[in-house]
Amino acid sequence: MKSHNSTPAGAAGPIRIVNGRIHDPANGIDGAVRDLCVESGRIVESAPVGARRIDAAGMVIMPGGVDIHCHIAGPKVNLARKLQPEDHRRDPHPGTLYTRSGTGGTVPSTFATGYRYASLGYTTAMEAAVPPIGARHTLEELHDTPVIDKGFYVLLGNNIFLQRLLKEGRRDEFRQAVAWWVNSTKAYATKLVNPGGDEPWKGKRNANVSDIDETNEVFGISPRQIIDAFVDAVHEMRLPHPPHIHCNNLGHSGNYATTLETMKTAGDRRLHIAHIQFHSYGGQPGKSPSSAAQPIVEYVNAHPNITCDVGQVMFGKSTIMTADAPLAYMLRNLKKNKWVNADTECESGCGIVPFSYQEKIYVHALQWAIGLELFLMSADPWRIILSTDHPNGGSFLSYPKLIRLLMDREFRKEEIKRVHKKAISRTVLADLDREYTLNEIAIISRAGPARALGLRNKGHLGPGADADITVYDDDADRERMFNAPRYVVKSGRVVIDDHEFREDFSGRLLHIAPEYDATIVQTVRPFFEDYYSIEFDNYAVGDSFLHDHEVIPSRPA
Amino acid sequence: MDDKVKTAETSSGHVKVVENATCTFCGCVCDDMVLTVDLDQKKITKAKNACVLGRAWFAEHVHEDNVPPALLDGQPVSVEAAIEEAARILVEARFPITYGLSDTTCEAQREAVAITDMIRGNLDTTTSVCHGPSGLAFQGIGESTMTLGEVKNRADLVIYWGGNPAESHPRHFTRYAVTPKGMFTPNGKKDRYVVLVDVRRTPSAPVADLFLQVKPGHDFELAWALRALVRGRRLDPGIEEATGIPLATLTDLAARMKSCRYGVLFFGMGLTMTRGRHFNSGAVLALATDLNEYTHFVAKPVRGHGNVTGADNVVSWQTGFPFGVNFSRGFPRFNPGEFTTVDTLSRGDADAALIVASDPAANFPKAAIEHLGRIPVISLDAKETATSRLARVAFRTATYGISVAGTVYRMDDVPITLRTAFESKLPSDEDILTALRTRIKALLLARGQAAKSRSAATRTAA
Amino acid sequence: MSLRLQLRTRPEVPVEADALAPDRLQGLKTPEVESLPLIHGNENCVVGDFFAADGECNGELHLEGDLSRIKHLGSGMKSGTLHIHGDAGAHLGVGMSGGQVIVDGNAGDWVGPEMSGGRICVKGNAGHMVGAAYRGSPMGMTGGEIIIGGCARNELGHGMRNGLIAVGGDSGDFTGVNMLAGTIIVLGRLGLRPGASMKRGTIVTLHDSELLPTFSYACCFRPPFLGLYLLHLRQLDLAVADAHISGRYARWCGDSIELNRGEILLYKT
Amino acid sequence: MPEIMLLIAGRTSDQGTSLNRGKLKEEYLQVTSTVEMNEDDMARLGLQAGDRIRLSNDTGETTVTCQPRKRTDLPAGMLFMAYGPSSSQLMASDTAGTGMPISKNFTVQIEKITGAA
Repeated sequence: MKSHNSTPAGAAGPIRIVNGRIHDPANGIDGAVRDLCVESGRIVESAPVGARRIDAAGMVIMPGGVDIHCHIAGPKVNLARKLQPEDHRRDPHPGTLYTRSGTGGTVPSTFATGYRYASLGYTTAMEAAVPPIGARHTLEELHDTPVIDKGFYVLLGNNIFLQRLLKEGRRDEFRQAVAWWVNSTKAYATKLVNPGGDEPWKGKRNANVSDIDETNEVFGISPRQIIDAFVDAVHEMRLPHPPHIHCNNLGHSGNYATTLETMKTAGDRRLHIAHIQFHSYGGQPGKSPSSAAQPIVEYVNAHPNITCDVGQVMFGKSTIMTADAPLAYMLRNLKKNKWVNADTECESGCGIVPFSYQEKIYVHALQWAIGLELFLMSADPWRIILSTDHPNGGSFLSYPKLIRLLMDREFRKEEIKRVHKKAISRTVLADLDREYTLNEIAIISRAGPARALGLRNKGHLGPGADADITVYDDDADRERMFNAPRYVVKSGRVVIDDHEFREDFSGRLLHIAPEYDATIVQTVRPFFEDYYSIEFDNYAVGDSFLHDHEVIPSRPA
Repeated sequence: MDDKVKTAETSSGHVKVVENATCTFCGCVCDDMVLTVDLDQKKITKAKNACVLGRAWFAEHVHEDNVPPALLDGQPVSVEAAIEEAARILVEARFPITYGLSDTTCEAQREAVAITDMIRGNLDTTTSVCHGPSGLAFQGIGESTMTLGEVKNRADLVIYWGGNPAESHPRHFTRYAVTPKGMFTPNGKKDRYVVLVDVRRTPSAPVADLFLQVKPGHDFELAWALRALVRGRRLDPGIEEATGIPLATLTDLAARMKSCRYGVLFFGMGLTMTRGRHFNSGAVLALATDLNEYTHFVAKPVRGHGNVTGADNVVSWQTGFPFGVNFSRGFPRFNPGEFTTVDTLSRGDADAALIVASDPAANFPKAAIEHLGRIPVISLDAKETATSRLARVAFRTATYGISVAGTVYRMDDVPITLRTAFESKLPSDEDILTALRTRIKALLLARGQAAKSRSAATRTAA
Repeated sequence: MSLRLQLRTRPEVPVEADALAPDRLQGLKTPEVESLPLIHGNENCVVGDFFAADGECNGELHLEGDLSRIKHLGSGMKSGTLHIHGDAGAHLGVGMSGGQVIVDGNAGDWVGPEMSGGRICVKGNAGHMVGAAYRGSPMGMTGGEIIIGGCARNELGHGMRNGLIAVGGDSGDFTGVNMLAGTIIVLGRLGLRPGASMKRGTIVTLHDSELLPTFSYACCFRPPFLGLYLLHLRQLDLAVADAHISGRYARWCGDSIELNRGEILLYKT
Repeated sequence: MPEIMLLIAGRTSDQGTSLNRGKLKEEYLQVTSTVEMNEDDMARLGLQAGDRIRLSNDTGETTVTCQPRKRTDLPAGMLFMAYGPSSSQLMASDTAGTGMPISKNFTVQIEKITGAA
């Protein structure tokens, strides 16, 4: 399949954006008025004569947004789409002669996903959890997700073959196998979800692992051993992004201790904690939770090797979709409404539950407050990244509101008044007066995630960077401002031009290709032949699944 | 790891062996075929590992390079001329429908959805007359499910309900669900208890440890009774009269379901095509869901065509809905019974049809077939069919999995890349649909331009 | 003065006429009414392409002709009267919250889905999914009344949350399936599997019915509320006999797979 | 006197294999116009293997050939046939808001055809 839509010719010509206030924290520019020039899809020092001139007087310029953790494509996302016609029905996304139609809701169709990200000024998004066997499916969907650049993280934390290698102490082969798997799926990073939890779920009557040092009866290793092995392997291979981990015990009271132990396991090696809000709960297991944002933030503040994204909860409709199947089942049992469980052979589990966060429910209000506490108590915006774990904590469409909550103390106070009082009183949120600056917003939504991902051409506006640029009208109502950029430039093409959607193209797939010793294939093959239901030689994803793509290099030694 | 689809070629004359080829005949999508291809005759002489259906699929494939790729009113025309006419029909139609898609690649399916979106048509796939009701049940209840390898590795209780895999999916038993040895089922069949529920003793019955012959039309009551028993509700012994199965048998089965380690429920069209339809599927899905309070339990509809599951996936990711989608307002809307093809045809709503890789003229209800005869039809098929015969524009396309590569999805949503046995001079479905889309877009842009200049002229006049 | 719209051109493909609701046409002049948008298949048209308008809408809208291919009539209606002198197409009164719809002939599938108030009276038969939830949604009508003089088909009141549905003739399969609350009265026979998965609510029939194994017999009694409902239905021209009003009904509880708080009442002669 | 039975249409191996030879070929048409009947029913109705019978209902009618099945395999009062052009003639088009016409397990009337078909 070729590019799905043609675009007007000449749309990618050189551009000079003048008079705008630039927030480019990676290059130390905090609101200076400068010209910004674009040619051939890159930021350049100067644009040739005849370049299109965009007057950005009174406007704020930032790099295009980078979403480090969302769920937008692949097997579980598509199941969640199919599951909820009622959610799509109320949110149609009409097509035009140039753009495809689609539907929205918490799990939009692929075209709507691409267009809607772009219309918020986001130009890169990372699908955060894909079982290897679903890589082809994910790549097909990402191809149909227009405009934005994208990649995905491959689920390896419950991979049975890898656990066997670890059990047998074959650490070198483990590393080779991880590299092989990443290569074979065209993934961007390694992902661990509730490591070690799949086997008790599938094989032990829907049980789960609850302690990071609990040894699995079947495989004889603990979550900590798995985490350590990935941190080590990824460190050795200098992959652009560290292991991206969804810790054990997500959502359970008292889980902050597990989160701290997970971070400690990494020592001073790099580790990314996904949606850390869901892992910052105090209280006794099985009892009502409280906030443990404080100890979590303290640890993150003190350890520059740790990055995290928040996974902020936003009130309203959401869809829980996760490779953490026991968690989804727990949530399902709250209301016994529709629920999906999907086991993937040898690789992963998955759970899906339509959900709704409500202001007046204690736990939901607490989750909301803990997310904000984490943002507001963080000492280093570079390492605490804006996310809602779309669509788990809420849709990515709620980012503008979240930005306003961070930037506008008075607005935050008004919102606090609307939520469960006791929940707020169990946090320090009401006492936090911090207001994020535009530069800090540029960090948590652009520069920070790009740096954590090792995307050297994204998240900044220096010469050579990808020409992914957002131009906002400076508006005191930050929600309104971030909801409707006046211009969005993606790869040098003006996608949104004076608030109007003008272009459609497929964007690029970002992936990595770490080197590995080819003999590892012979080690993996027999396991495959015994326990998989497809042929080994049909497993690795071919290049035909790559649309326009870019291999991101490993970090320099 | 290679990037290209790999074929092992032998040096013995003009014979080629294709390993790990995929059979796209049914939803099992077995990808372990070893095809021996006679390149001179353009014939597959041997299909190792294939079942009886797969062998016929490959062996009976007659390479037809000499057939005209396009017919207009039954007369051969150039592909370009046929595209032109097809595009005109679709652009002029007020309620054009697209249907089929289950026996072609995802690449072609993506083009078909794009076309329907563009012409504001109505999109439906053969899912609507297969497991469409199970899709509706899924939207109401959800589903605890799995990939087929989990069944092979873990299942110690396998129940088939309202299906006859021995005849419809012959390798389902041997490759995936009954006999294979897996990680926690090292003894294969010996480690599994197999139950078959059907209204008649089909050729699948011999594989079962327990055969329940349910009274025709009473699957729902049977599933309901089991749900009640699983939850510990007391049932009246009159249940035997209602379902044909003694209460004691049901009680035993419920206990066995609760005590197994990894239970699987496969269900077929004996549920979806009979009175009760989506509620029958829903009852079985709900039963599997209920059982998760006691043990790990999964369910899965056994899908028919080679890539019907791909069609569900493609249509879902592009529109948000799996089938029965209407674009007449410029965005997707979903309503089975209104936008599904049996309905749009038999009510006489459709005024043109694009039928891709399926044959509604041969298996739809009479009223629907009659309407198909009244409207201009464009068909794409690898073979001559009742539908292609009545089509105004009929494209003859190359066969997927034999002469066309691409992606298909197995019944458990696992995507597989196809390898080809030999080239065909015929275009692929994707080729035709891409050309059609390009032509339609040009026509629509011209129309848009014309409308614009008309309104400009009106303004000037005013 | 009321507004009369007469169908003069038979649509070739289905028409969606969300605009045709009395409250939406209130005070519009005939040319304005005729220029309101309709969708004919995938084409944008206007009311005047199909209808001849006469009069002015003062809360009363009369539609004449065979409207069986015209969908979404009375959509989202909040007040006024929509009187269809003929047959009506699918999605009649979808999401309406007030006012009254009268159909002299038959209605298509999806009569009053997700309605929250008002009344729909169909003198003839209705199709499937009367007062039902749309696919994927757990909740059907949440209020109001739907009165079908003839028969109704499958999934009558699917997911119904509140309100009244009455059917003069028979209903189809799965009457009151997934019902959350509310009342369904069928003077004729119920189809197969009434009340499957119902949580709460009442389903009444004047005949015997085969019930699911998860319904259990509770008692035989004279339900006091039922007489009031039946009298109300008699006023709406349904054939209710005195014996039904004063009669005894067998009460069956279910669905035990759910809360077991629903009831099916079967009239005992 | 016409007899009422339940007709079940489904897939068979023969249908699957003949399908690959061509749906317009004689073999496929033959496979899809053969109906299986319980041997006792056949005896009772005076039918021999290969006899032609007319199936009809409110929707339409079709003529098929009948073949016996053991009483343990196919209950009395039930007919089985492979999907195809013949079964289409008997399928009602109402889908009850699902898209699926009732294709299995519906009633048909059976009459033996005497004399030349």
